[in-house]
Amino acid sequence: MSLDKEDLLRAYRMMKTIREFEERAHTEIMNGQIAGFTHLYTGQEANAVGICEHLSDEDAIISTHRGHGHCIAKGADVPGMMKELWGSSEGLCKGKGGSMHVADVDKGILGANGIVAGGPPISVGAALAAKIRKNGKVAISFSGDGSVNQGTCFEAMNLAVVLEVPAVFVIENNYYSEHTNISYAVGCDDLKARTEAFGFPVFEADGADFFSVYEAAGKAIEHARSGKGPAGVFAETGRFHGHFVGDPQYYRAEGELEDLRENSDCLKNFRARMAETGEISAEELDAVDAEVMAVIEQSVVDAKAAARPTPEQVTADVYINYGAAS
Amino acid sequence: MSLDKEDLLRAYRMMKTIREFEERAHTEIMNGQIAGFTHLYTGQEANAVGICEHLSDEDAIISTHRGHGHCIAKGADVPGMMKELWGSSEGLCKGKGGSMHVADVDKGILGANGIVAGGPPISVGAALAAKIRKNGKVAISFSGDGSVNQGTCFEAMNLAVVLEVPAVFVIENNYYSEHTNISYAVGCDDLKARTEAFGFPVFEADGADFFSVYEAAGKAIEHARSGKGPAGVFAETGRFHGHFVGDPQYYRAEGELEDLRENSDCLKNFRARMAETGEISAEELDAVDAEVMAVIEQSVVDAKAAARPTPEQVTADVYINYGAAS
Amino acid sequence: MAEKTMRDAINEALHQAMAADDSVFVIGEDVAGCNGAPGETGTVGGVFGVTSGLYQAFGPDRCIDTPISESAIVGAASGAALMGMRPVAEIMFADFIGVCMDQIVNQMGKFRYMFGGKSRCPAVIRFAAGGGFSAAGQHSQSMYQVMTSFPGLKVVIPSNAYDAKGLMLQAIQDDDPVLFFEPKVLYQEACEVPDEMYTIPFGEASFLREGDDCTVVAFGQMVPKAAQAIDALEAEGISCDLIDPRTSSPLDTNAILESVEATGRLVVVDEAPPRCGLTADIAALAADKAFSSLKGPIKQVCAPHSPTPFSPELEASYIPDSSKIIAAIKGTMA
Amino acid sequence: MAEKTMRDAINEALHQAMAADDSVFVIGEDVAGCNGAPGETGTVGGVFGVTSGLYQAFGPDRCIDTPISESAIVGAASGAALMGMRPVAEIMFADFIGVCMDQIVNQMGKFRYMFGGKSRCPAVIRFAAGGGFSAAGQHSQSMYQVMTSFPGLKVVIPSNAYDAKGLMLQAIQDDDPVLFFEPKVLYQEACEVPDEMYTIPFGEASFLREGDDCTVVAFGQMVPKAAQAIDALEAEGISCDLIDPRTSSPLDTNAILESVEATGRLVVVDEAPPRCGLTADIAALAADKAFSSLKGPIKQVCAPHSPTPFSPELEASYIPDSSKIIAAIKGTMA
Ligand SMILES: Cc1ncc(C[n+]2csc(CCOP(=O)(O)OP(=O)(O)O)c2C)c(N)n1
Ligand SMILES: Cc1ncc(C[n+]2csc(CCOP(=O)(O)OP(=O)(O)O)c2C)c(N)n1
Ligand SMILES: [Mg+2]
Ligand SMILES: [Mg+2]
Repeated sequence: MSLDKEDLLRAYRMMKTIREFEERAHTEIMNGQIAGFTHLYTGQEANAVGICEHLSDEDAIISTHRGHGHCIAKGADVPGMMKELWGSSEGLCKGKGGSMHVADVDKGILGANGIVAGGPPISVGAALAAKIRKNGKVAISFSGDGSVNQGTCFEAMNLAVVLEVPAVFVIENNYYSEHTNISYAVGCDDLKARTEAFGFPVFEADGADFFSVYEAAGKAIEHARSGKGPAGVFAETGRFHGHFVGDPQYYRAEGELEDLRENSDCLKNFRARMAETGEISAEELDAVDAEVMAVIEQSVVDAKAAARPTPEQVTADVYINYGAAS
Repeated sequence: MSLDKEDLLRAYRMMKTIREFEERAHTEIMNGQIAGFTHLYTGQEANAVGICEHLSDEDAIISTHRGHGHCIAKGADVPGMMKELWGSSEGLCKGKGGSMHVADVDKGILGANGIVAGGPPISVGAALAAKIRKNGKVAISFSGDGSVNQGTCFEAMNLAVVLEVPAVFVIENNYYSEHTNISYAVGCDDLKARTEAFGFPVFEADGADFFSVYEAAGKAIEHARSGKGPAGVFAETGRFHGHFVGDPQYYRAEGELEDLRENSDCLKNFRARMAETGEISAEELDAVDAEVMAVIEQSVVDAKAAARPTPEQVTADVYINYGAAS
Repeated sequence: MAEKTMRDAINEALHQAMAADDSVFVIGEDVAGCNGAPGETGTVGGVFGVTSGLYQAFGPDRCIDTPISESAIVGAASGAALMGMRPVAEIMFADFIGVCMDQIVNQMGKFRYMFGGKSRCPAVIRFAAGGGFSAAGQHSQSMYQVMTSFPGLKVVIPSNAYDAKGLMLQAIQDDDPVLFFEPKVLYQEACEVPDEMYTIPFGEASFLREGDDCTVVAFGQMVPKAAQAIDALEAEGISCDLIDPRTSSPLDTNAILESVEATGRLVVVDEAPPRCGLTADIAALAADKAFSSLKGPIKQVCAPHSPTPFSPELEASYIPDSSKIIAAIKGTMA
Repeated sequence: MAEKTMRDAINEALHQAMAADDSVFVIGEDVAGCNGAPGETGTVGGVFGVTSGLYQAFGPDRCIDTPISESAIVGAASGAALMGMRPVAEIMFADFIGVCMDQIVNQMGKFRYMFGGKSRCPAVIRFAAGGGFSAAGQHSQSMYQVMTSFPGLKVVIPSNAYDAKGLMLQAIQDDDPVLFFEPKVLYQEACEVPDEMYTIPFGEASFLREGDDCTVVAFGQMVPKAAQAIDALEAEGISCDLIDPRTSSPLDTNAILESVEATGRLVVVDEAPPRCGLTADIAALAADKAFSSLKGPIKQVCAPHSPTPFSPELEASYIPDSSKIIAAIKGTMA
């Protein structure tokens, strides 16, 4: 699990890409360019990247309403995603899905998901396929601190243990489900312990620190890959924006957002670590930043110019084959 | 919580009534007299009675598919229940509900329930009503070792903790959900611990021993009544019949049923305890038995003679008032 | 009397009902808001703002936030209702019926029947319903057509602020379980709404236009679009009845049939996909009971048989508009 | 060729499909049975016996017992299907859709559309459906009419053993998600069923009677009752087409419309309650597309708007019988 320079650069580039994708999406939504409901992942990038750096295209992930980061980290095409947010027929989902349904099954991305805790049961199925085929693959589901209270999430955890499938349940605790704090919505005092009580090990991580998530994820994924059944990752993290774009965030403490951006920024933390270890220079990271900014800028230019869907596309792709009738 | 002789006699009579109700139902089902799906509670009587002896009509219970025992223990009219099994319009539910939907809301019986884990969410609502009204009442839901894996059950437990309502979750572990053993269906090793991880105390009981259940239930119900939020009771028990009447019970070990009837019979245990303490004589208990047998016999005679529903009753009682239209 | 939006009208109904009857309470995700958080509790009032101010007015025991556990929310409402309370639960988006259908359909909706008529469950469950927000496949469904098929439930779909207030007050005082679907694109639409309390009975359609040539029945957000279509056709000398049933269960079948008997033609409009929906339900009613009056084919205007697409253009052609309604009205005369 | 019951026919289809394709597996509660128990694992084969012998033939990796967690079961099937497997999940009673509807309707049924056509989810979900067992309100619903309204799902309702086998083999090889509703009163009904594998395409109705006076469309357990009604009417000189669509989604609209154009009359029969069901769906289809051929009102025969009652007498009058179908056929001629 040692990370060489290439790995480190790739991880940093991923996190930066997610950050800039989200910040730009935020701007464009405020500009009225992007329709629908959009939930930004800014601030949580280390979680997605720390997990997905362990995965190949044959491993599966299933995400949440806050899905951009997970999808990018798992290899979704960034320009295609931007076009999807724009609702273009050239988008990753041909403009049918939008922010909440970004997906690319060929890359093992079983989709963002608009239903809270819609994903965990499906991840058990993907993990079951891996178990039956004995191919050493894993399936990851992402949940938030609010999502874990949905019945489907509990069912999935228990079923994964019963079937001993290589499913990894990642819980990103950003302390809020919409406007409600975890201290209210999760009745017990210790969510990690409640999760472990289902019968699998849960590895803790600092979600603002790529290296911490990477390490915890490594243990959980190794556990699952080696046939020992499901595992979990529990990461404390923070989102830098509101629940959705436009959220007035009345639930925050004064100074909370500033503090998060100041002290819990995975990009800053990564740079500090590199400065400490000397593995990558600031200039090299600056160069990555510049490249990422260019990619995002170009993806917006392309998204704006991309083809718009036409009415006859409404009824395409409901089925693979609906027969002669109807 | 001390039980005087009257209490003891009532508890014994209740258990015996449930036993004989179920044994007679079994006979009559085998005779083809009772239609539908029926799940018998024989062997688990001490659980229902040990809980319900703490309750008044203003406390609520909500039961399961295996509901006869809970309903009788909470005061449902036995002849009315027998008529209900017969599908008579004089039945407790006018023949509309049958075995799986026996109910009497005026007695705080919110119904048997054909949906596994349909009850726990509803019990949270009943408990919430008590909390809002500050009337010191409680709401009990019964679950089996299989039912606890249903998402709705988890949601209810967490919500009860969040809202700090006087709900008591009773788990009767009879080791089987249909044909599947708890060691398979509950992924973790310790179901009681998994339940406690939701954030409320769970009191253990020997479900073959009325006194053990009564004591554990007393603690749980007192906890809830006194405003400390939900609590649980976890009882190990055994059913003497199959999952449903007609079940070939391939899942049993050889001698298992004989052993249960021999060593885990709450009626036998109760009698043994009385013989030990001398609180009630064998003759007095025999007299109760005889009375119970007579009640059950008469209830069957009455059920056979009871009025049959007529077609126009099909559409009655769907609504209280469906307006002039349709 | 003042102009009020549908959101404010429903909010006012909730305030008034809670003030009048202390067995009424609201429960749902963020209906108060900010619970457990550093910020001030109660400052959200539901993601669409429909429950705003209730926490401040009635406190934490009567404006109750919950975890994301829709089955438990519905159960909490129905269980409290069985014990004599009059809860109004919010399930944010109607699509989320998927995760709590059993509690709605098999529990709440069937108690009374299964219990032989010996219970009452006066719970109201509110939903934001329908398309128009580019919210894609899982946040745009109307769902009321599906719920209409389940006996034991009453189903309400207001199309304007005035009706919304009166129907909500009726829903709360109704002794049966009521599902209340609020077309979310109409939240900001305003009309004159009396300040005092009033109820609109269930099963009584409202007549929004009167005409001779065709009966148009429309639900929810399709009502204003149907009105637009009918007004446009006036110039061509075509006049139509416009009926908004307001509740799909119970349904004011008499009003519909009487109109069809007079006009001889029928168009039914809803935003849901076509299969087993309300447009078919009402078309079939007329094809039986008003057959001898019919002068032309009964037309249904609805979404195609596909999930709701995200892209604004796609959604615009997915949800029926007045041009499709006009074509259908003409289609009954072809 | 031998007589086989519907249960055995479906069981045979499962055996053959699993032998032919090792991506096929079954999953559900007690589909093997006795897991973790002292007794012998695999001795149940589903509570209706439909999966019997699969555990013995294909082992624990392909005949998989689960806890009582229907949402997780459907998710396990759909997730595996997205990864290229062909699962057949059992959800015991169709009524239990209540606890797993989101996974069926909002997840499995919408993946392909929401993902822009870039996924396939060849999962089959089986259900025992309908009334006739005195199983009361929560174990007697047909539910297929409700599922028909959701785009993205295919819905199959066999009415005899022969169709059941061919439709199940088609369902398993189909690349879209399929809901397979087995009318539970028909499990023991037998007819000639070939031993070899064969498929029946979706969207192709079967014609069971041919006649001139009326078209009768019936689903599931209503098909034999409709045949009985039609046969009884022969004596009165009335002859009818009897159409069993076999799949409600896709629906063989051509077959229905052609027949109605020929007979000029239509009766639609289903055991579900009347509102927003398949009887209305098909009646409305004809009231639009075959209007000019219609000689009389379109009649629907279905259950009343109430939950299913327990009592055998009540259930007998709840579920449509041939006398009601006869009355309806005559009603189209009145
Ligand atoms: C079944 C369902 N209920 C409610 C919602 C509305 N909703 C969307 S996101 C969200 C909060 C999720 O909180 P959490 O799981 O902590 O994720 P986060 O937003 O913090 O990433 C809610 C309530 C939904 N989409 N689906
Ligand atoms: C939602 C749902 N799934 C499945 C069933 C079928 N079913 C009825 S009882 C039962 C087993 C319940 O086991 P447990 O909770 O242990 O209760 P017990 O039967 O042992 O009393 C099952 C699977 C059901 N009724 N409802
Ligand atoms: Mg969160
Ligand atoms: Mg059990």
